[in-house]
Amino acid sequence: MAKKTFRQAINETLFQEMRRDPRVIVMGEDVAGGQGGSGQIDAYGGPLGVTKGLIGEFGASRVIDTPITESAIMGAAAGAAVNGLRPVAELMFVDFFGVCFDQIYNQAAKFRYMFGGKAKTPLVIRTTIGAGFRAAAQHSQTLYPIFTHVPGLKVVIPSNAYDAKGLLTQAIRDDDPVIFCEHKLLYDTTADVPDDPYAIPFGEAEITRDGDDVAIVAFGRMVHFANDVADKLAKEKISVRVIDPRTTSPLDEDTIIEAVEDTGRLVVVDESPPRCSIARDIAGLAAEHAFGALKAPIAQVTCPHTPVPFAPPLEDLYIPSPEKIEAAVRRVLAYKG
Amino acid sequence: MAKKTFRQAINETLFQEMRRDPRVIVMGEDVAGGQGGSGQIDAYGGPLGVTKGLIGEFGASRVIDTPITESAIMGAAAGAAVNGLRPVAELMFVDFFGVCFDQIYNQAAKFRYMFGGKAKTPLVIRTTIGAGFRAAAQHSQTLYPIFTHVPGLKVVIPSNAYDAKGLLTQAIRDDDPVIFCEHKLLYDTTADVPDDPYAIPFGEAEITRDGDDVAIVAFGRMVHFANDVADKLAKEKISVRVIDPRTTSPLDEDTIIEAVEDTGRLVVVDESPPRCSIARDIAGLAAEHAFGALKAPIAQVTCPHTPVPFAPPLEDLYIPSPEKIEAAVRRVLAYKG
Amino acid sequence: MQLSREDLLDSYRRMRTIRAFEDRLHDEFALGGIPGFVHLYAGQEACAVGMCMNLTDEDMIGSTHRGHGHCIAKGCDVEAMMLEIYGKKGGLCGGKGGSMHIADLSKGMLGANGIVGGNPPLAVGAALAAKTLNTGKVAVSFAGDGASNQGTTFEAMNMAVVLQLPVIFVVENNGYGEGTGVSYAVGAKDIAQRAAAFGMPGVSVDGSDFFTVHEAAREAVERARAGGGPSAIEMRITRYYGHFEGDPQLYRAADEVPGLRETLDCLKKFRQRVTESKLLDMSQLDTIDAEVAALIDRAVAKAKAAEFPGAADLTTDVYVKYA
Amino acid sequence: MQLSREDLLDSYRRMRTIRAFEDRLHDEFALGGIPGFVHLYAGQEACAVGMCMNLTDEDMIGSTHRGHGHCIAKGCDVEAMMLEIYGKKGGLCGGKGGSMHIADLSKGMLGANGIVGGNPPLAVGAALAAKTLNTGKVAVSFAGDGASNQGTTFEAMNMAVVLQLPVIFVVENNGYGEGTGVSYAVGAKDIAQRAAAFGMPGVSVDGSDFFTVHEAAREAVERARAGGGPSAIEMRITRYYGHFEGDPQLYRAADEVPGLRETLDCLKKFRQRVTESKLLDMSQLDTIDAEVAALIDRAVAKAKAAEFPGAADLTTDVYVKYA
Ligand SMILES: Cc1ncc(C[n+]2csc(CCOP(=O)(O)OP(=O)(O)O)c2C)c(N)n1
Ligand SMILES: Cc1ncc(C[n+]2csc(CCOP(=O)(O)OP(=O)(O)O)c2C)c(N)n1
Ligand SMILES: [Mg+2]
Ligand SMILES: [Mg+2]
Repeated sequence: MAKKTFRQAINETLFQEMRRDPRVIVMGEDVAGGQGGSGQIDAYGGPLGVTKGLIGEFGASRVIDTPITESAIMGAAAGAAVNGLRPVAELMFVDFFGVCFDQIYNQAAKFRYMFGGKAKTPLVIRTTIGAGFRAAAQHSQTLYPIFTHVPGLKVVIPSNAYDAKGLLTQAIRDDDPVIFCEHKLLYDTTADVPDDPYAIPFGEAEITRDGDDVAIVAFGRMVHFANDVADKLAKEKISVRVIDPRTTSPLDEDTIIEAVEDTGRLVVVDESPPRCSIARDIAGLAAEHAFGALKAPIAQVTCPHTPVPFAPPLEDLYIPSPEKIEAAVRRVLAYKG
Repeated sequence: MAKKTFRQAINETLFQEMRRDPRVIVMGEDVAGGQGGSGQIDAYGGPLGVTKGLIGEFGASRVIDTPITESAIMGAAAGAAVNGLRPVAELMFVDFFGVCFDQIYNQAAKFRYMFGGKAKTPLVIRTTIGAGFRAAAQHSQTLYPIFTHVPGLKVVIPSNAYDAKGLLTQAIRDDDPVIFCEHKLLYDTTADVPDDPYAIPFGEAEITRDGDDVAIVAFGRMVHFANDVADKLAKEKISVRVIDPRTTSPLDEDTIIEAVEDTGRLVVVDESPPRCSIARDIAGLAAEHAFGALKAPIAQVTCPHTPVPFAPPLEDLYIPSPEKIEAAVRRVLAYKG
Repeated sequence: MQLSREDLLDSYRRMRTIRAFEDRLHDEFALGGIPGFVHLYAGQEACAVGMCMNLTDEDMIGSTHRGHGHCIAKGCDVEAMMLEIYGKKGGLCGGKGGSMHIADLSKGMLGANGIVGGNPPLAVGAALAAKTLNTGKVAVSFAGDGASNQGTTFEAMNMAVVLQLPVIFVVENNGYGEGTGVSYAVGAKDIAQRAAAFGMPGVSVDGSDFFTVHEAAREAVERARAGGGPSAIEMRITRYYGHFEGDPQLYRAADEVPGLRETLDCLKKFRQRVTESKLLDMSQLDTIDAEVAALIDRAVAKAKAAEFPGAADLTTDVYVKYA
Repeated sequence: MQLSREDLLDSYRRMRTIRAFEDRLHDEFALGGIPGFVHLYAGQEACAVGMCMNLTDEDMIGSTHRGHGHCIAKGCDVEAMMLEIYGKKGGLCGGKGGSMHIADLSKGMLGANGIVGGNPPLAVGAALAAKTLNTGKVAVSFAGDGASNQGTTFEAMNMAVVLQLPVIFVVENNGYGEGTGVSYAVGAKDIAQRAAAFGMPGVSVDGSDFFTVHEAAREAVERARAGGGPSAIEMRITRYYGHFEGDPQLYRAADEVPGLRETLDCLKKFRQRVTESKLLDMSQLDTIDAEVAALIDRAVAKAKAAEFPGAADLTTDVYVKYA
């Protein structure tokens, strides 16, 4: 099994699924790049290089560069999805959802329910999330808590290249609208990724570290920080279970509740501002459904309630760090009631 | 002191604040109505009649009817706000935020931070929220959890006519962007509303029923249901404290935490789908910051994870009911650990 | 193009059905039996029917909050529509959608839409599917004069031109968006010209004249089907009732609607044209009127008697697989 | 209009400052000292300066991700800009904004914008404030050819026409939005005509000729100030560097930029024009060049040496009153 980057894993999945099913198309701004220019086509392959090469194999009718027009992109993808295509539409940065969310949340996500179950909307929206790129307030958000709030959307946050492939495969084969969140700082991370296609079902968490003293639930890039903390504390014989739910909607509630029942102590890590975040969501879930097992307050490690700052030292402080996660773990362990 | 409806209270506030400050303007679709028609101006005064009469006193330069163009409305209001006006922009139904959210969340809400504190954005966005109007999936949502998630936005949810006046006055005088959420089913409710202007500070909850056995936190229309439940249970000598935070951002965390410390039992009622809702937010808050006082699981009464259905009996089931709230209260009271 | 006698009868039947459907809803709403927001299409029948007579069941239309006419013109079942508007289980959307979300994908009716400007990008998507899958289908986006100012509509037009998609943008200019007149809200001189500036043919026609509409639509559909790309048709028309049921229409002079009902009634015009030119007999048309009246009676009776969906329906149909 | 000698010198200084600023950032970025996304304005100087020479500090401009040129043209402090781009505490936005959010409201510079199409509605709002408060100010929205396809831009145009606001929509057509050519992404034949179809005057000018730009801008500003409403100016231009720093520009033929640098360089053209017509001496311009070079050196040195904001700054400036 070859080591592949997160970027390669996604790229390979797109190739494989487009080969497998002629109804799969890719569309977005510069997903190829170079249309109407004096130079070469596929000049970008997506601004971050993730869709590179597709147009060479599948042509401009299936790898569609668009103007800068996100409402039309998302709307056209949704409209195409209920009419026989399986579009993978790119929202270049998740931060741009504000110019096109109606087509996602009021249209694509609600078709099935509003139409009494008669519509299928097999739409994938690939987007990049996350801070740490020095890209400031409008290019660094995560926003998945907003998507998670919306009934009718499935929300996927892969934390590694292996999951990225399996989850994207599932997303493309799924008959519901899926928001697929790619953390910018994960693109160059590597994992063993099988060459053959495989799908990872939604709503099944992965336990990335097992342990009995305390449970950490973390998403995306934060899973790596949580793992690091678990590894570090293991040396002190503190046994930390790390749970990567992989999808926030559907959410694998059982694995989380079971972890609380086993450990009695829960830390949730979310690279988002705190209010109505996934951290609060999972804490609220546990406080209702695993209360009896809780031995300590549910610690939540999030960003502050601010936009993402530009200055690198501020941005580093903005993002939840292994240090803050470790401190939270120690805090809940030390809690005596 | 005269009884006034929620609608009248808001209308009166707009008159008073526009008289007080010539920089206050009102803009939106049919906030007057009749421009370019063959009949009369002020034909609507807002589709629900809330801005009626303003154009007669303040003229078309301060009561501005717009095309159907929410991005331009919100953007123009935000741009005007940083340039000396204090716009009250109407988003007719909150459900329409999806066509214009960028101007709200990425622009207006972030100016101050992105510009290093140098901008003031005194912008009010009045909008209608809530189910029960038989208006189906795209005209019945609350969505305030999404706004609450966004740093830089203040979010106000008045539950009665008195608060509506005081909170709107505050919103208009406030130097930050405020989303002011008017529940459609509250417009015809009445309360004693003083004629003179008054401002209610943000972030100060009201305790609408005092009690020591259990606390309910509820918003908007749900406050009335919670009060009814409290009154009913009082007859059984069950003492219920009802807290109406009035604003979700800023949130009066102290009053909520104190209530948990006093009662040990918390129910949160939120007319929203459950995930990343205000219910989860407050439960998560209490599970971290009032854990030691909790004697029972934190019950959350929300809508199901579905769009809002049209059929009246389904819609009635969709909305949290007094019955469901009562059951939740009894559940947490019965909890024995 | 010469329409066959059969087509003419069919066209008339669809227009009459829309009128009778809407007139009846107007009355029933006033009596209090119908929940929610209802936006009636009466007066605009020739627009929907003139357009849809050029389409097959395989072609797709996207509609608006004022969608009943588009549904009927596209061949949706009238009884199932009525049930939907009453919120009943047997409705086209199981009662979950209602008037503003009525849809029938099997008839190529992609849905009414509660969001002004919501449908044009979706129709572009339908056209994109047609082009990519090479099905020869075309898509039609219906929108109002008000919706023609929404950014989503402009984006849809530009994208359709860029990708040369088989889509027709119909703008039904009925003079008002809610209570605001088109002369105020549309900065441009002319909606058709503004659309044309995006790079496609754009024409403006009298929307009360079925034959004019039909001809403009025919040209646009032929062009789209032949791979000639998108086009825009502004249809100048009026609506007979308020923006929504219950709207007192203070923004219209008292004599405006009565006057327009005299001069711009598509059914009257149609009857006159086809009888004067001896294409059809008055009696044929009267028979249709009677049949339609009976159909609407039946539909309302059925809708009133039908069952609402039950508690179990509340949480179904959110996702295809995930419960 | 005849520009005074002083104005000419000032215009040249601003253009040269932009060029030197951007050339230097290009070099510094390559050396690794500058964080984040940087979009350089080199090549487009005459657009910003030709426009802004017609504005006072009281007039307002909204800008784009490619905003450095607009800032300098509008009179923002160059050192404070440099500090901001380095993320330093003394920067125009305290280091919190960075290149894509640089703003100085005191100079009427309402902010760069990370959202394509983000600024046109905001500029309309600035114009609305000017009109409502009767200040006589005008607002300018700068946007790119790519941004000209965004729904927000179209909406802004329509609203400005409807409300007859003193706003000028400048579309800097530099041939590309990221890696996509304008001939592909703009369905319309002509960006200026498409804008004009919204109901305002629209012209297309050579954006590399300061004098042409200045004249078109002057007319538009005069019209707006006199209450004549909005207008649109397309400025045809090119950018010298990649879309962002680090972009290998594979979408451009290898000889495209060198060729355009020869024929479309606004500084060369300006120098030639003013010296040939004896309005200014070469030596005056050379002096400016030297002064500007020194200024940029100073700014970079200062920026490199400056302090970053500290932990306490992370959570300030979110709200005016609520901590
Ligand atoms: C995004 C959005 N904005 C506003 C509304 C409220 N609204 C519903 S219909 C309507 C008027 C639409 O006018 P037009 O497009 O001319 O259609 P008509 O009603 O005349 O058929 C408005 C403003 C909405 N539903 N969606
Ligand atoms: C809403 C949105 N979509 C996409 C982007 C990504 N993006 C940044 S700049 C750019 C190209 C803009 O092209 P143009 O308007 O021509 O300006 P130029 O870069 O040529 O100055 C794109 C697509 C963005 N920042 N915002
Ligand atoms: Mg209309
Ligand atoms: Mg460009």
